[in-house]
Amino acid sequence: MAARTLTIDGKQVSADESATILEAATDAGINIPTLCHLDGVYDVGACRICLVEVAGVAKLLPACTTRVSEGMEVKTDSERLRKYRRMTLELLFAERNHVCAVCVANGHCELQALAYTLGMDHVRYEYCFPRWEVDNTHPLFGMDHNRCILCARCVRVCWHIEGAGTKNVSGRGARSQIISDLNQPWGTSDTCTKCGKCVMACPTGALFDKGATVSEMERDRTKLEFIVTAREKKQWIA
Amino acid sequence: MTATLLSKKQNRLPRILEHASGDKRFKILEAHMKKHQFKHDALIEVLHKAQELFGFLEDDLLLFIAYKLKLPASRVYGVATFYHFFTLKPKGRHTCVVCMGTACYVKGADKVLAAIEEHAGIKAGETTPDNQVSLLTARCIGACGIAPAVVYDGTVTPRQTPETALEQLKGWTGHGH
Amino acid sequence: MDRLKVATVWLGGCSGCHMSFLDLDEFLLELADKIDLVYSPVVDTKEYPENVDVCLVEGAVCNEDNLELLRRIRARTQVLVAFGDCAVTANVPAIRNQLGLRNDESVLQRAYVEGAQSNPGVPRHPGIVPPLLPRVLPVHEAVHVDYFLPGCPPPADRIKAVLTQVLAGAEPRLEGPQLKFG
Amino acid sequence: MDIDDLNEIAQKERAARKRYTLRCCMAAGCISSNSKGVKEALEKAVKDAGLEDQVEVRGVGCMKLCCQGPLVQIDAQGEGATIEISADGQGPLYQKVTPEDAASLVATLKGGKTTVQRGDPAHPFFTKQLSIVLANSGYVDPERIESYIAADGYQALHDVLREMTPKEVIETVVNSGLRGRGGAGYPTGLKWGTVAKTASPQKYVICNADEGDPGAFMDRSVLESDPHSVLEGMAIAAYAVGASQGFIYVRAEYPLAISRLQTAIRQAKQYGLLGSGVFESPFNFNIDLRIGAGAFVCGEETALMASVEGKRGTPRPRPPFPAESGLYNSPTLINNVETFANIAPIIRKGAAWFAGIGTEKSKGTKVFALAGKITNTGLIEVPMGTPLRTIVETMGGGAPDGGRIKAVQTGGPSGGCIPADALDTPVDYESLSKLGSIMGSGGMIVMDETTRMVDVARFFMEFCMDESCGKCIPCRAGTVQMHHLLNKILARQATIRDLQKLEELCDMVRNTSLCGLGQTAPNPVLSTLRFFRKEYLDLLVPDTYGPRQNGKAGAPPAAAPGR
Repeated sequence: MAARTLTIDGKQVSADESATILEAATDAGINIPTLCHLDGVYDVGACRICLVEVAGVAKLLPACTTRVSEGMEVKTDSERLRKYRRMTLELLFAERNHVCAVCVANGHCELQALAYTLGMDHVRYEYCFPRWEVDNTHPLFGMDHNRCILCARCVRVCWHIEGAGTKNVSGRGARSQIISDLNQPWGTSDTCTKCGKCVMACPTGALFDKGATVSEMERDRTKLEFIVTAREKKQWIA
Repeated sequence: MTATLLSKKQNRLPRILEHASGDKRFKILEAHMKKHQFKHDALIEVLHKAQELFGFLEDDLLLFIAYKLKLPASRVYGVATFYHFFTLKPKGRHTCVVCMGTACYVKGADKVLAAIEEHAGIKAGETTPDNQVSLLTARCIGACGIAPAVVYDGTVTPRQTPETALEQLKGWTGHGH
Repeated sequence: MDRLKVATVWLGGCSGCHMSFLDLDEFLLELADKIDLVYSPVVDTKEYPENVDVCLVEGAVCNEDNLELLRRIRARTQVLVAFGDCAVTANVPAIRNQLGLRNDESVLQRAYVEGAQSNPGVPRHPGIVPPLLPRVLPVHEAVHVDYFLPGCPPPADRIKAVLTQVLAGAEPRLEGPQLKFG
Repeated sequence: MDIDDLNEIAQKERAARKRYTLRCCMAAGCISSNSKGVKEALEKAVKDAGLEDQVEVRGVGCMKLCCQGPLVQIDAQGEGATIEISADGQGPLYQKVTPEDAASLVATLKGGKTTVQRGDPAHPFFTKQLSIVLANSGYVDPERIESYIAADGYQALHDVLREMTPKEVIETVVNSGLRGRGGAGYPTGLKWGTVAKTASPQKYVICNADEGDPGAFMDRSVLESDPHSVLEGMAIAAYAVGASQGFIYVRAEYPLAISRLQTAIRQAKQYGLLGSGVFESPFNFNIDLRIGAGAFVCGEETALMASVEGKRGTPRPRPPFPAESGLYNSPTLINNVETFANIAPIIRKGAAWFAGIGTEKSKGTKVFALAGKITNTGLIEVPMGTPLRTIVETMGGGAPDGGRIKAVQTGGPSGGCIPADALDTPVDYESLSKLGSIMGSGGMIVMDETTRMVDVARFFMEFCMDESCGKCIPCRAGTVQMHHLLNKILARQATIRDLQKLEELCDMVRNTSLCGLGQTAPNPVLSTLRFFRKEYLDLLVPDTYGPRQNGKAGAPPAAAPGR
């Protein structure tokens, strides 16, 4: 384990060589907004919200998958970054039907919270208004594809924490969809263990406990980190 | 409602395996998987073979592949739907693939496609209700030198016009309806 | 300085935002000293006047009347504020957009025929019942909007914060807990 | 197999040459015009004329002038040929040959006459070409390894294994100045060096034959015409970087290329030119084919590797680069077809020879697929730095039917449209990127005055939207919105504010997308906006309901718009 020294937003930071920019920043108390990242689950760098500027690199880099290096100069906030982050959010809001007023996750939604943080007071792009299904066939949980942002957190926890592989992404592009098994009603899945980790992982109101109504759906994300730490490090930190 | 759905939840595998045992195509498919040592990374090759044998990838077939390769069904389905080449629905007796590559496009492939769509009464990606013709588009078949090209039942045909395309289609349907 | 001419309008929405406006309570009295409310559901004016300084628009743009009025408002108003989630995002009224093409017809059938307890039939009186737009729009997709005040409904203190800034000629900023959907 | 065996095969093959060779194009373009029928008819005609001992009918790869196919050319050796041979040794070239023409063509070998349309091998379309990659194309029989060996095939691999260290091979490639022919133009030698340096017990070499640009068929032609040159290049690369396993990732849309590759790999294995102990050295190298399944994004190297692993072809962020951690997390070298096809000639003729061709920063030649509104469509290979005008006007013959060239599109959906007044631009990596386009893999689509540029931009955007893998938001949702805005513009419903929105999105998608597909998706819009902005502006409608002049409440109201 070798340490690396870098600066993040002008602040001197030291981090292990295996650390990502996001981890180094979080340790140093610097907040980088994220969306597809989830503590305890491996990162995919898909949502592009955590993009940061690194001196000497022309491209913007995702903080969640980019490793620190010696002498790296990172900027996590700039007018340009804020503009791009806000646009990314607007694209998401326009893509499917995120109607906060009638959402189980209203008030407990990472997408919504991010919109507030980034000052997104309206969406400049035309709403697509697709018609996606709501899958209510599972005895315990529901899935509203209209609220899905395809971050694939549920897929990752289902594969890598629970190990069941029930969830995956089907199709591609804007027609991508989270599926259970062979794209069958969730309630008919042969592999779902009903563990509920996907529901815990979901940042929006797409996956929810049955019976939750508007604004009721809170999640306990620390559970996931707890399981992973217990499994990998044999440390049970409740 | 949940109860009725859950009552449907049952292991489909035994039925599929039983059905497969009586179908030679499954044997050929399994031999192909064996050739690849049932490795996970052979999934796409196996799907190619399955589609070649069965014409399209229906759920039972995907489940059979998942079982034999020891992969989650969701992974097999995710891969099968990612790639354009795989189709989960049966195709018509004839297939007509209009190349919509740039060269074909600037030379009027859009007009050829429009003419076929109007004649057959279907959109690209669909099959006529009588199951005679499936109409598809391709993202460049690399026949740009002879644009616009259309592939009729696997035969690349050069320099198509709405008229030549309709002639071909009418030949398939037997009469010009 | 002259008293500012302020208007509020109610397009396709539930009037909840206007209820919230009324919740301004004693601030309404303060307002009354500074502004003339020239057009509003709570004022009996038939025609949207010229030279309005500020207009709060509640609701989504659902039918041809909404659109016509909104365009007139834009032409005659200096500062247009999208007032509440329906105006900002099209919100609940826009759920019919998900039904795709011809959704206008299918919602009318559902409301006036399938759901009718008596006299089923879609009302279509030219000049009286405005035709629905094929697609419900948030206000800014129809005309330019100067400021956005989301919320379902926006609570009175937020309305107050925005109004105070706008009336002072400043650019209102909704920050932190002031910015909220739903 | 050793060098003597190789030479023996070559000599035997050369000695077996008959007096006349009828080369008949059997690439996909000509096959679709029934060149198979032509070849069979020619064989029959030769038999009927009793000329079997004098005439060979050889199916060859692409003969380049695709628009005039099927093409047949007659070569003669020795004195006293009855057919006319030009000063440079070229025999007559026949175009649009049908099976019915076969008898009269064969009759010319006995002094007869034919009315079959003659092509002109002295036309600039042919004479301005300089063939390195396509040197064998149209000459060797792609289905017989002996034919390739007779054209000095596998000599370079032998020399590399026997006489050069891996380091020397890489140095040669570095010195040649070869840059990746897949689009971005990364220096090939540098890439090889990185893979070679990364310590790992297992390394891979991948040939990217997922030629996805709509309007490009160079790689297909190379694979169909000269598959062994690619295998040889890959084997040399594997030796240089220390890999023992290779993959060729080829599109399912190219069945002929796939079957010829399968044949070529089988033959090379039989001769001990692939497999274990190549040329009886300790070097082992296997090549497996991977058939793509229709996903443009798999041309992106990390997506391609995911696909080779049998997964959904979604890209992942780089770093780590494939050279350090690629296929199955091992160091992986990925080059495209044309890059590999350049390797054996570089080894055979030397880095200096290669570096002497082209421009200062872009060495060697480039193959282009010339298509669209142009008289001579087909395949060309020209030295880097050749002006676009030479390509499209002198060689391509300009727009057909008296039309005027308006723009040339290069780089496919990742590239841009170069306007006619920039036709004097030399074709090299830097010049094209200065014009907002890219070299790309070599598709060159000519557009004439009837082409609407906004429509072209929408065409490419629709392509990118359909091909987006959906993993990252800017590409997945941004292309949808850009496509929507272009539709709105074309429907004459957009205002200047919509155009601004489009430009802002272009900038955002380019800078924030995860992989090359998204990062370059805005290019066709940006380049048409740059050179054909007026076409966009002409489609806009007045912003009647736009912002008021000052937008402040306290200030005096602006005059109401006159409505």
